[in-house]
Amino acid sequence: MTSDLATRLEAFLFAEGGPVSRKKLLQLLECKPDELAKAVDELSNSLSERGVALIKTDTEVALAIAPAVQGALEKAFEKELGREIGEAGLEVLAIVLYRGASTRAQIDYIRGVNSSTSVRTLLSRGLLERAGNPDDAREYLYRPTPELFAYLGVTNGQELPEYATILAELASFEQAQKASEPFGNDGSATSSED
Amino acid sequence: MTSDLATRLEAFLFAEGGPVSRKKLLQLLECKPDELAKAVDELSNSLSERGVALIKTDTEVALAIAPAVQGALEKAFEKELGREIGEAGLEVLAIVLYRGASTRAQIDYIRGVNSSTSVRTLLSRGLLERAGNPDDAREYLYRPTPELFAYLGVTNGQELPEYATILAELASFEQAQKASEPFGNDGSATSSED
Amino acid sequence: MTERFELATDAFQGPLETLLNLIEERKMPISEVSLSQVCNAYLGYVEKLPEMPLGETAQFILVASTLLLIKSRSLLPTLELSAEERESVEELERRLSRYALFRKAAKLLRKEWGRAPLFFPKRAPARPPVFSPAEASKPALLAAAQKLLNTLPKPEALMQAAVAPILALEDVIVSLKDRLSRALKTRFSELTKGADRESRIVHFLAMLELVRYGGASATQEKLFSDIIIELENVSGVPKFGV
Repeated sequence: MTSDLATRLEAFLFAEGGPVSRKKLLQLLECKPDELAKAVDELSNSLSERGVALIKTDTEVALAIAPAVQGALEKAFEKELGREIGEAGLEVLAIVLYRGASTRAQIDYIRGVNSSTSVRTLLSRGLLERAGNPDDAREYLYRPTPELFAYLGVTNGQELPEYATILAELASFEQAQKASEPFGNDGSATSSED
Repeated sequence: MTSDLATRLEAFLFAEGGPVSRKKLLQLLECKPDELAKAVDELSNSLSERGVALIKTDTEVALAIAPAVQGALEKAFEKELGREIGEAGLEVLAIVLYRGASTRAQIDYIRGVNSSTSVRTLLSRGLLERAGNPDDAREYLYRPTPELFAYLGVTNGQELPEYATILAELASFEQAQKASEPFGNDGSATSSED
Repeated sequence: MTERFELATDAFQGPLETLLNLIEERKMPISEVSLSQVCNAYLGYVEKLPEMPLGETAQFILVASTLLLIKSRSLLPTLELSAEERESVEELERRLSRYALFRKAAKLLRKEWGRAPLFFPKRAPARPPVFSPAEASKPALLAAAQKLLNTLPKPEALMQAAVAPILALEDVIVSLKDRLSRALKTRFSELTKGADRESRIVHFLAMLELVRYGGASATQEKLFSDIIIELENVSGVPKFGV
């Protein structure tokens, strides 16, 4: 038994059959962002231990099939799952997953190497997506997609392995950061832009 | 909280997104007819007062939008059709019009963002249609509907304004990306033309 | 130590990765001590770098210059670093630690990859389409196409502007050696007249390398005074990092 909003949310997500942006859900449900967030949490909780799970990123929400049931289902995903993912690609994914949406300059700086090819490959595989950067219109932000969460079998970022530990360690570096690094308001970095 | 069989039943029904014959379910779930009947009832009960309901006939079972929220859903969808397509939707349309039939992966790659929401909206607006019928939703080809061509007053994409220029620029982008892939630091060299 | 590192053409290894591999190979923590110990191995790697974009080479050289700064401090304990130099050392340590953290995270993700994936439905329940073109029109679609084309990533913007002035360490060693062999004795201030910080560092490091391999000797009367460099062994250009 869930609230009316959560019930309608479930129906919309089911009807759409894939990731739906929070923006569109706000329109469809005619509610406010905080109400949506509450309904998403409510639905997510009510779905625990069921055959269906709710995946959420900062911008999108989707219903997906829980890991408990696989076997025959894997066929549909076989192709993507059978595909190799390189070290570089995984590093880029780790950055946007644990650190959050990041610019190319930030990714490059963290890895110490130009990551444009990895980023493009990940974009084309639907594991990363571009978003406008509210701080700097000249640069894109790259962030994880619901599909990426799905491959990793997590429904949200907090379920990533050692999330809290890694986040805490990360925070200690970001605190020590200097203005010279590409993390301030000034997006211009040591390395190239796209 | 439902039994293991009911959980798996829900997952399969959800994965199919449409009616599934009881015969196929017996195979998928590897159970006996009376066990299936019990699981169907159990799932049906657990879904009462939710956004999704279970529909059953003698031969088929399906998940569907719950009757209680159907009206609200239809109204919201209708309202959506009355709204503007928006920038994202126009971009997707422009891609399939100028570039020709494209997969979700190709559309996503050019746009750099996940286009699933836009594609679905355009499908329900009757502006895009699917061609081909593979299992993987990312591999459908999407193309403009005849109605859209008629509405735009063209018989095909080539009659669109600045067709040649735009097609050439799009092609050179895709080619340049592909050419740079082999140097990728991300193990997977292919640029995912799925 | 030669030929130990191979650069796979399809798996380009950046300076941080190179450095981290060297440190982890030796099972050392990231610290000034370990950085100073892997300095030679790193330089050896840089020497063998294949042709690559200038921007990438510059990243290697920048890291090399910081590394040599660390090394020089371990060789010359009296050497005082400026605030700026101090910062570049700290920054390198911080970047390495952060990179190591993400590498660890990537390994964790590898284990999870496709292990217990969630699946999306094969198809959405059919919704009968209702033709609703709204604002779709030829001009609107043309505008959308043009806007989209404008946002496509352009071919890699050349980074030459930003990194052009940086001198390759090896070149500096050769030219330093050359100057010394003609003058036999010179002042550091003369060598670096008009040079910016980066190339002063590279010159300094080149000098240290020459000293280390017995190609030259350096004397400094007192802290912060000019350094006098003398050529010692005229034959044979010293090879660093071997």
